[in-house]
Amino acid sequence: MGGYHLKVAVSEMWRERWINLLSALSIAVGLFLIALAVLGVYNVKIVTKKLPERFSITVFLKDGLSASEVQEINRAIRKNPGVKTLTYTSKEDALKDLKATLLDSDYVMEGLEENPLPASIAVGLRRDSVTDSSVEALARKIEGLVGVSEVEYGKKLLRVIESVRKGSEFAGGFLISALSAALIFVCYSTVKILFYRKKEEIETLTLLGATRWFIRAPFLIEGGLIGLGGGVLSSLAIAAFVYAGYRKLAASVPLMGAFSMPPELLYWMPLTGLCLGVAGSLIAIGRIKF
Amino acid sequence: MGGYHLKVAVSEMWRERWINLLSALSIAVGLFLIALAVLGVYNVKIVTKKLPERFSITVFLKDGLSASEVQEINRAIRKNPGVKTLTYTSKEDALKDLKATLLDSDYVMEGLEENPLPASIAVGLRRDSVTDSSVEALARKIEGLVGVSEVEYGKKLLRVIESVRKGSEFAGGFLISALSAALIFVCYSTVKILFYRKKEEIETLTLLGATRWFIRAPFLIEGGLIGLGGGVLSSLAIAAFVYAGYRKLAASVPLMGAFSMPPELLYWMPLTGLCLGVAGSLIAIGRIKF
Amino acid sequence: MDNIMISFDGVSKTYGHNPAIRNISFSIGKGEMSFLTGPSGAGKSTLLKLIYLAERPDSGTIFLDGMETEMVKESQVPWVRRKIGIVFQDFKLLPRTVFDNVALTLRIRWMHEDDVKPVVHETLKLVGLRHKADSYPAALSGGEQQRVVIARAIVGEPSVLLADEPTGNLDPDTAAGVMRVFREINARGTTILVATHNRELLKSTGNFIFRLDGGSLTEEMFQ
Amino acid sequence: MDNIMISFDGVSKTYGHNPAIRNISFSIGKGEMSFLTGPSGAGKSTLLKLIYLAERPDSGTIFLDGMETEMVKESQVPWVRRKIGIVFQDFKLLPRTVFDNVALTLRIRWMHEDDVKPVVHETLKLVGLRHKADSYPAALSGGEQQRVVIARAIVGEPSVLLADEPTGNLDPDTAAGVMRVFREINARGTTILVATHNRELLKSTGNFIFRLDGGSLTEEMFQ
Ligand SMILES: Nc1ncnc2c1ncn2[C@@H]1O[C@H](COP(=O)(O)OP(=O)(O)OP(=O)(O)O)[C@@H](O)[C@H]1O
Ligand SMILES: Nc1ncnc2c1ncn2[C@@H]1O[C@H](COP(=O)(O)OP(=O)(O)OP(=O)(O)O)[C@@H](O)[C@H]1O
Ligand SMILES: [Mg+2]
Ligand SMILES: [Mg+2]
Repeated sequence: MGGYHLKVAVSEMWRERWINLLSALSIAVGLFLIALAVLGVYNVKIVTKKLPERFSITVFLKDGLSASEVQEINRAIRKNPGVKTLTYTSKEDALKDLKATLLDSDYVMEGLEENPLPASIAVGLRRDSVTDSSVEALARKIEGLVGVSEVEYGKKLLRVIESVRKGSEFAGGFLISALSAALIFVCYSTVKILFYRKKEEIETLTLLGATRWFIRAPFLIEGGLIGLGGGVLSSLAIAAFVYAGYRKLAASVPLMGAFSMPPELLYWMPLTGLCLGVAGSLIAIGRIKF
Repeated sequence: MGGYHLKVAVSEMWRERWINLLSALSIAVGLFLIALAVLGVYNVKIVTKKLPERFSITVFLKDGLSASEVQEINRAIRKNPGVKTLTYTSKEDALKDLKATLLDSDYVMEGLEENPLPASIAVGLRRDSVTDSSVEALARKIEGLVGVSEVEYGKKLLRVIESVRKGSEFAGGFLISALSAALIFVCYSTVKILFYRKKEEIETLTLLGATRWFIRAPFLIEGGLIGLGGGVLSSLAIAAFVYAGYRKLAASVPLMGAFSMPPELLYWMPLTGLCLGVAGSLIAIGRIKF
Repeated sequence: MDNIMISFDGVSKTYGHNPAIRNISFSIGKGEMSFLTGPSGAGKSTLLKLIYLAERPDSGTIFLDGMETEMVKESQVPWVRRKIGIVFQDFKLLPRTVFDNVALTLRIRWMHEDDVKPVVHETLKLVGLRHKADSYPAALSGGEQQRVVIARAIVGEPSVLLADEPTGNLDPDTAAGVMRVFREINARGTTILVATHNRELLKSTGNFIFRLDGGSLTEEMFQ
Repeated sequence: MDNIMISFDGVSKTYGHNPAIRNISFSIGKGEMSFLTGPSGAGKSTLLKLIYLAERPDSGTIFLDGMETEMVKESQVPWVRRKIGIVFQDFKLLPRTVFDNVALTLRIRWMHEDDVKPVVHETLKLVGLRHKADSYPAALSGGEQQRVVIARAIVGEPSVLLADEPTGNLDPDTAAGVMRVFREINARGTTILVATHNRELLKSTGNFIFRLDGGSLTEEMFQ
């Protein structure tokens, strides 16, 4: 596979530039969509990890606990991994909060003899430990502590977040594997078409005593270059999409403000294209007898 | 364009079946993605139209209105288009609701001398009239009525729904137009490649005295058939996706329960493919001199 | 001028810097049969290409059946070509069956399919290939391919037949057979110009022979 | 057997139901120059294809330089073919420059690029095409193309040269020049087999002439 083969591959690619452009574009579109899927999954993960930062478990305490008993509960909760912050609200503070919420209507409570509200501890959670099951387990554990009357947490919200994350991972994975298979097929059929188109030339070469790999080398190079070209094109497209088109989209959809892109994507795509191209060529070469 | 040309087109397509398959598949993938985009926009519209069913404007009334004054307000609101239901809640009912909400803690209010809560009317809205601006206009209008103290509506929720709808329409429109252009390009280059591959044959035909359209007819037929084939393939893919793959997705993402598909899509896609194929062929034919 | 079919008047044709035809003048009468000879690369094929409008002269004028070829409109070219039967030096057979290759000439003129069949088979019989009608060119011997090209050129009963080295792949007996066919067609009024190296063909008497060398007409003789 | 280069022993080859070679036996000694003749479709090209392993016989055995061709492993075929120079009847030129077409024979053998150039130019000069080195086959006359094929066949100094109708597109003088080259190569030890209709080539004396008809060897003469 010396310079001679490279020269042949390049000049043949130029002669067949239309079909090669079509193939490279097919691959570029495929890689672009894969990249979009990767970006989607990536961003859903980021968003769903940010959301639980504001998410907490509220622990309601029984009435009449001493300060040291509250301390004890505090300590027991803090021992759990995933617990980040603990905020204690006394019975009195709870009442003040309720009064502030009722605003002008606070005379509603003027006749109260006893404060009916319980003291509580708000438990802030570390992002990475917030999953459907782990939060539920933590809540049960805290419920079992002496002095705790009730535990409340956003069970439903958590379920929704979890299902969005799972759904995006499932859909993304499905898309990515389907598209990868489609791309290998594109490279495969591109090279196979090249083979068929050059059937006569290949026949002539074999009659002149060329070995298999002498004939195959330019096809491998061509397949690789087409894949690489497709990858570079899709990198450019993604860059253009993220840095230009995306702003317009974000302007009309405020939800997308948190969108971001791992820069590695830009050089992973040409590499992936190259590999897909070579893989497709190898399959095509291996399957064609001559 | 008699049977002879159809025969030639079909036999040539068979000879070039690999490149034709590749083109048809490119078109199928493109149409499939377009269909997905259409489905996405369609479903977002359905969902955002369903959500506002539960959405209403709450009108708080001034204290001390007579029954006929309330009737008057009722009538004035009902006159507006888009208003579907009106539900009146008296001061007494409001207090009962609050007490029910406080549950065991209802002794909080035992000392109350006067009921501090206002009477209200919940205004249910017709789906189709719920847009950001129309609801705001309606709210302002109601606010101006005699006897109304305050109007409350889910301004923020409405904004989010609106922006999701707009965003999906924008992204869908962007995707659909980009993909349509890509598909015409695919047909165009497919036919152009066919032309280049058959350059010698075409040359021979012209030397034998064939007219332009005698030579072009098989290419038009071929382009149309390839587009049609791509359309049929994508129809099958969408049907498979909706009736089989979608269930798995829905099972893991409860949000997607409401998903549905207009059945017209299944025959619009082959038609679209056919038109794209013929369009691409016509462009390719028109631009190539021979 | 009425009885002149082909006439060149000071015609030159250069490919890039490479002159293929230099200031050539001659004329061929209607119903005549003439030969064109000369060494490899002398410009014989180029001269024929100028007649069937595949190349345009750089200077000079060419008349075909009373029309100046430079005046023929692009859209009229197919109709002019339908009057000409061509035996290409490089065959130019399409990858279809022998029958379809020969039938092409007729189908291009929208002849009805029912009429195509007997005419094609008749012509294939004339070149001895009736039994190869369903073969593809790739499965024919060199000489068989050449005879398919000849059949395709004559099947439409053209008023002019241009044959470029029509016997290069034929043995002397088969070549003589082809020449007999040409003479028959010629007798029915077709003007024929044959470019050839085959001395045996040239020996057959009673025809004009044009001799090209390096793009110039060096000899014009009547044998 | 040591001095036999090509030998056929009861060889037959049928395409479908169409027998192309029927029970043929003959042998050609090392360093000999022989001719193969016979009418169109007699089986000449098929016989040559059997020698260069493009077709396999249905029955009988073929020996090439002492090897039985049926015994040659698939992976060994390229090395066998590198010993053979072939002038194809249908040229089989690649759409590359004349230089690249001729150089191919050497590049396939991994000859160093520095050595390729002088050898190719030398050979092109031998067939009178030194000035066409950078042209593409499509821009050559029929005879020029044929000489490129001849150059490609002899540039590798093969031990066997198989030429299928090598002068079909050449004028008598150029054809005589090519035959002179063949004789030179033959004098240096290359075994040569030429399939041809050209009676003038056959007239040159001192060679074996095999005559095929309908796939059978009908005559074998020494002139
Ligand atoms: N398309 C082309 N571009 C450039 N040069 C050309 C082209 N076609 C022919 N030539 C050159 O023009 C000259 C005349 O070519 P032409 O084919 O007319 O020769 P010819 O007399 O038919 O020869 P032959 O007997 O070998 O077929 C040759 O030198 C050839 O190389
Ligand atoms: N690939 C093939 N498939 C089927 N039949 C074939 C094939 N190749 C050749 N033939 C037939 O075999 C017979 C011998 O062909 P071959 O090419 O050997 O003839 P030839 O002696 O070289 O003729 P010519 O002088 O015309 O080149 C012919 O009738 C031909 O039609
Ligand atoms: Mg010529
Ligand atoms: Mg032959």
